[in-house]
Amino acid sequence: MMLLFYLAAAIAVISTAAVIVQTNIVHALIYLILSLLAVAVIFYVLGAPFAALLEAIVYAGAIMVLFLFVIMMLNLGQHTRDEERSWMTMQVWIAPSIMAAILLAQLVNVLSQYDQELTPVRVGVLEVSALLFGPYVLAVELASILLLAGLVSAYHLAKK
Amino acid sequence: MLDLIWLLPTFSLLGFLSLVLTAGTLPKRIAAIIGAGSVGLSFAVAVIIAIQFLGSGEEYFVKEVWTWMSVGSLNAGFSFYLDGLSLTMMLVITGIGFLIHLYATGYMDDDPGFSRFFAYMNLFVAAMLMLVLGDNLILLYLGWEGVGLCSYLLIGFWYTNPENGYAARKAFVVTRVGDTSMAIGLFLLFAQLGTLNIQDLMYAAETQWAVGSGLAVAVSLLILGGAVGKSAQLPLQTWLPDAMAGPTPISALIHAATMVTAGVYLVARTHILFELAPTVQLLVAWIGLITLLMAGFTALTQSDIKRILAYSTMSQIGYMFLALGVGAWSASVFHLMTHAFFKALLFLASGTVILSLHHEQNIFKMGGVRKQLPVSFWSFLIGSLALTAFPFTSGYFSKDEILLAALELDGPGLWLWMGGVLGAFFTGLYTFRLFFVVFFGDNKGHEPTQEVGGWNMSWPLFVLMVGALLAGFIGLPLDAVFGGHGEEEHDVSALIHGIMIAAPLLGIGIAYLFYYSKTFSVDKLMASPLAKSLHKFWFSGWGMDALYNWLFVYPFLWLARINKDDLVDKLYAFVVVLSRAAHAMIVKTQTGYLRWYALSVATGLVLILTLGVLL
Amino acid sequence: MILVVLIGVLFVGGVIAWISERINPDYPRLIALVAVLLDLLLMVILLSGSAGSEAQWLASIDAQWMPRFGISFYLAADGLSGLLLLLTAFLGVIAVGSAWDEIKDRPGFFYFNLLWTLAGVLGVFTALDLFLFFFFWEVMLIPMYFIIAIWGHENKNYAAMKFFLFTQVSGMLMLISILVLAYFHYIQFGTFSFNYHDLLAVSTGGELEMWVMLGFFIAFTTKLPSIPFHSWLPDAHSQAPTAGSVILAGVLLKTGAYGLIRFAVPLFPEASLAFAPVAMTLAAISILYCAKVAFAQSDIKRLIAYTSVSHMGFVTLGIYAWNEQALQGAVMTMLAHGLSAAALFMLAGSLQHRIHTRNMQDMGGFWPKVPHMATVALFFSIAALGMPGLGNFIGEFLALLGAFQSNITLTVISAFGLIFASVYSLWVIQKIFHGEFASTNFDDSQLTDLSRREMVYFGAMMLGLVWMGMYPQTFLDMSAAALGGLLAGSQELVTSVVQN
Amino acid sequence: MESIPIEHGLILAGILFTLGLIGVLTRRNIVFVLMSLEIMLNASGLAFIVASARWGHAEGQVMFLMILTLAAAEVAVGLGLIIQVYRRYQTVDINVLSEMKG
Repeated sequence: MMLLFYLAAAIAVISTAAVIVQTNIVHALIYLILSLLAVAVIFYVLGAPFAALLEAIVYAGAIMVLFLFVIMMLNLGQHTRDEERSWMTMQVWIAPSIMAAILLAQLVNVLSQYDQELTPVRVGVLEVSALLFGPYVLAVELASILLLAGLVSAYHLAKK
Repeated sequence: MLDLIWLLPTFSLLGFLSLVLTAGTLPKRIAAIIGAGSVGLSFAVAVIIAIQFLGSGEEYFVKEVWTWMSVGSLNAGFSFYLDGLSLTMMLVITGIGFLIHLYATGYMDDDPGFSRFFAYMNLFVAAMLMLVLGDNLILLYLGWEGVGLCSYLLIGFWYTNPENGYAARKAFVVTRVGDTSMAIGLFLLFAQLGTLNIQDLMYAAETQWAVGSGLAVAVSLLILGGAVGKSAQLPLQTWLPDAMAGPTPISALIHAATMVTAGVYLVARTHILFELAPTVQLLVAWIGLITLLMAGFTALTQSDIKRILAYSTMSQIGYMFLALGVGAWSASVFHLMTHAFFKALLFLASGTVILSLHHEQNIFKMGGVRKQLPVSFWSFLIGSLALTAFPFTSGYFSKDEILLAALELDGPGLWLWMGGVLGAFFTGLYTFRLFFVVFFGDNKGHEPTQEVGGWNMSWPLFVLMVGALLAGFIGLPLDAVFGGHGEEEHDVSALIHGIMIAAPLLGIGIAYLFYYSKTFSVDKLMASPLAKSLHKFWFSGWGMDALYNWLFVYPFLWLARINKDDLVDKLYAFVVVLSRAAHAMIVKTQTGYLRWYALSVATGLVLILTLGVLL
Repeated sequence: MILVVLIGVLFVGGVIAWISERINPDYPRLIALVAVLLDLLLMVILLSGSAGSEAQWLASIDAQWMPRFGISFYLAADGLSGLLLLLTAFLGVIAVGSAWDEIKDRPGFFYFNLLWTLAGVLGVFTALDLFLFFFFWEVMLIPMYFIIAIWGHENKNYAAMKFFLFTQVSGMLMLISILVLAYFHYIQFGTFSFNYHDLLAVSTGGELEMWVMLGFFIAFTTKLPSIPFHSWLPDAHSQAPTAGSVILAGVLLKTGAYGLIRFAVPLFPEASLAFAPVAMTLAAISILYCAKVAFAQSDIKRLIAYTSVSHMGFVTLGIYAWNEQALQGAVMTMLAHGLSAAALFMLAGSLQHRIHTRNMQDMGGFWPKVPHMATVALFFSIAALGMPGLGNFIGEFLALLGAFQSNITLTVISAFGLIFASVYSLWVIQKIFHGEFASTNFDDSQLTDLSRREMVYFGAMMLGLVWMGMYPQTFLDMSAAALGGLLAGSQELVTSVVQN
Repeated sequence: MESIPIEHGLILAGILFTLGLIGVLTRRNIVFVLMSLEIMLNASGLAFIVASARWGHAEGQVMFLMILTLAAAEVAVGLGLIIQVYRRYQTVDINVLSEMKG
């Protein structure tokens, strides 16, 4: 299991890094899906099969398809790819990378002080739903409203 | 009838109201009847009241009409106080006031502001009556400010000329300086003695303050400030000559007979305070003396007929102050009364001259008009004689008393007396200089065809002539007011009397030699540069105007000009500049680039985390 | 209950006036006039009904609002409030009258703002719950902002913003002070309370009392205004429409003075005692400095605005002298200045309406053209310079008389304001009405004398001033009980604290 | 079951998050920016799951669900906006959209 975890983690990191350096947007999207699926595996390993499923179906599936549709609608071709390449200069990367490096260093610094092991316990749909429709029912309602608002506004915005 | 004393100012006030509310729509005749008639009615009432009061033998009479304000321990009523002093003033104001009103109906006949003129005049009389009849200092202050206002309005009566407006404002502001000093005096009196009723105050001061105590000195100095402002004495005398910009009846009524003597009245009214502060009282005498001499010199150099009379008024009020200063309260009031007669006479006569010569006021452009203007000539002669204290005219008696009283004073008495005699000499000189230049010699351009004015202008002159001649024989009922040392037999040598009679006569004689017979030439005298500069100096009223301009007016104007936009506002403008600058700085961070904003958020995050890690 | 009706009439009238504009643009002014007249009538009934009674409070209502925080809807009027209410209602009528022909643009919203400002002022004068007081304080300011910003003259946005910032910032300081005070009540008595009478019992004590007092002081002296917080006033006045100026000068400034009398001093007697010399110094500086600046102005409305600051200095002086004469003087000055300044602003407004300039350099010699206006202007100028026989004199004289007993030096300095007042007042008359007619500088075709309607307003105000000047006892008696109560209360507190 | 050090899971989430951040900060293509945002959101979801696994609770998963909803709504609106932007400016360069410059 440990191996699976580290393997999935490596895939996730690599494919994510590939997303942000890609110039071809469709390729990038594919890498992103890969990364999301890798994370879904990690979820599974950590004992959250329900989350893993949702990650695969909703995230890697539905949301990414949404992206794909839009990319197709925008019809970004070779021209965009050239443009992307011309934007990819070194100095664009310097400041964000340093920033991110510091951030990461701090995170690692903080996290390395935890010396705790976790033993994955399977927490299935039942427990999650009991919580969702128990104490968190208001949050669910709110989420539904949010989705409705997203739906309405997306419809409105995308209209000609 | 005494209860009806409130009618006195009411008549004039009603006259004022009816003239103001009709706003010039009344026919001239009716306006004249209202204007002069209301004062005439007041005079009639005043005479009846005077007879009753004197007949009753009471020392004083108080009538409260209504409570004006009553706040805590302050209780001031609209109440009238009648005693010998206010009786005298009341009769002078209404009597001479009536004559001048009557004269003015002729003098102002062709003026478009006829009814406005009489409205102001009536208001003046009402205010002046409040001043002398008020039984507390606040009511007196009401009249005091009221007459100042009317003086302002009437000096600037011909408002199209900005110079008149300037003169009017100068008069108001300069006297207001004095008024403020007086107001502070009132505050001090109230704070110390807890009342503003004049009689209570005098009693309280007499019983609570020692002679020469600091409070008495302070209070009497402050009140003196008010008095010198109103009476045009040093150092607040500069407004009076300019005040001649008003119509001549105004000069007669306000700036000769009544308002300018209010200062004398005030000091006489509060004489107990001055007796408690002998140093201040002596100061009063010196102020009077210096003013009378300075004004005498200046009068000698003036060429405007009304300005000469104005300086002579200052000089005569100087005599009154001198009298006050040496404690001759009755003599002072006596001179006030006689002065009212002969100075009103002189002003009104000069008004006739001016009007007959088509508003010419320069005496050197007049000359030889005695035949054409007989009434004026005789009026002027009698008035001048009274003014110079020619024996047995009214002025003689009053001035005589003042000088003798001064002589009797220990210490500086002799000096004061000598100054007074010198002043009398100058009075003779400048008065008859004016007289000879105007009425004798050759005519210089203005040929009057006939003397203007009907009965309403000449009758007042006749009455005043009689008054100027005979008022000296009137005995004023002042003994009760000033504690009985009114008329005293002065036991002095014939030499003193001789000198006092001779001094003005000498002045007249010199004037005769210079300006009538031309034995001596003024031009020759004026040839030397010293005389020229001296002449210029005296002509400008001893340079006091220039001095005050440099000391007060110019600095004030300068301050006003440089700070027109309000320095404090600039302070807030600085706040605005500061926040604008800060805005300009911060706005630079708003690049509009999304990535820049994201980077800022990230930087902030990193910084906060760094802080969290480090701490 | 009558107090609620008084305020309610204006609130409701404002809303109706706004709505009625849709029916007919002439309706709003009619409705506004009816509302203010109704208020004036009610006020007269209230005051005449209670005349002669010894009770300190003429009318009051106390209803719960937010009991959890000790906030109640507590309105009450004593003689002091009563006088100011009367002034407000009277000037309300005058203001509606002065706007009658002037406001053509969006009249409904204008009268809405006007009435709401007046309602706010009435609330300020009657609220005895500090939270409610603050509420009305804001209600009064925001409509005023609109009046200046929408119907003002050439530089209106600047002026309105300045007005708003000054009053809001100072109002915020006051809010903080109010909250601190309520918190102190909580500490000492265990409950929150914004009730005036409860807070009177709170003793903050020490250093903090001074700071809390300063919060009130700054709010009120900004409104008053006094140096150094006065500089919004000239701009606001010169830009505001005439009715706005009338309300601003006549009534709004008085809320500051009222606040000082009612709250700043009684709530913090010790701190006020210690602070009095500073306050009186500020007052003296205000009097002289603003009189001097006024003299330098060429914009007639700015000039009058500065004279207002100068005159309000006498009010501050009187309040911090804190004795009977001085307080009565301050109240009389408030009333008389309310009338005289409002009248002067109306005159300036009607001049501007006729010749479209406020610059005095362009004017001159108007007397023969407009004799009635000139006479009226002369009357109010001499009233402003403190002529005895008119209301302003009574106020200033009493204020100085009282102040002299507490601080001689500052009173003497302030008294010189009387001289300066005469300088600028007479200068205005000279510049505008005297001299040669200066017709070249402006279009004089519309320079007509006062209309009958205007004469009625001015006549009423003149009568008011003469009444105050000749028989001030009417007004002095009305406020005597209230001021006596305030004086007694604070004296008790100071002495008890000193004893402890 | 073998156990996994909790910090490894969290560090993974951190790495993914910082990668997403770099993407947001460097890319000018608006679609890439949105994608990078998704990466960041997902990383935070991962952190929740890790935490919830540590305690064996379901709360973390509930939070993940919320984040998922949020991401869905965000993507829907964001993509709508991208379409609008592209229609107006004919570009996906976010530097063109700098009208908010002060």
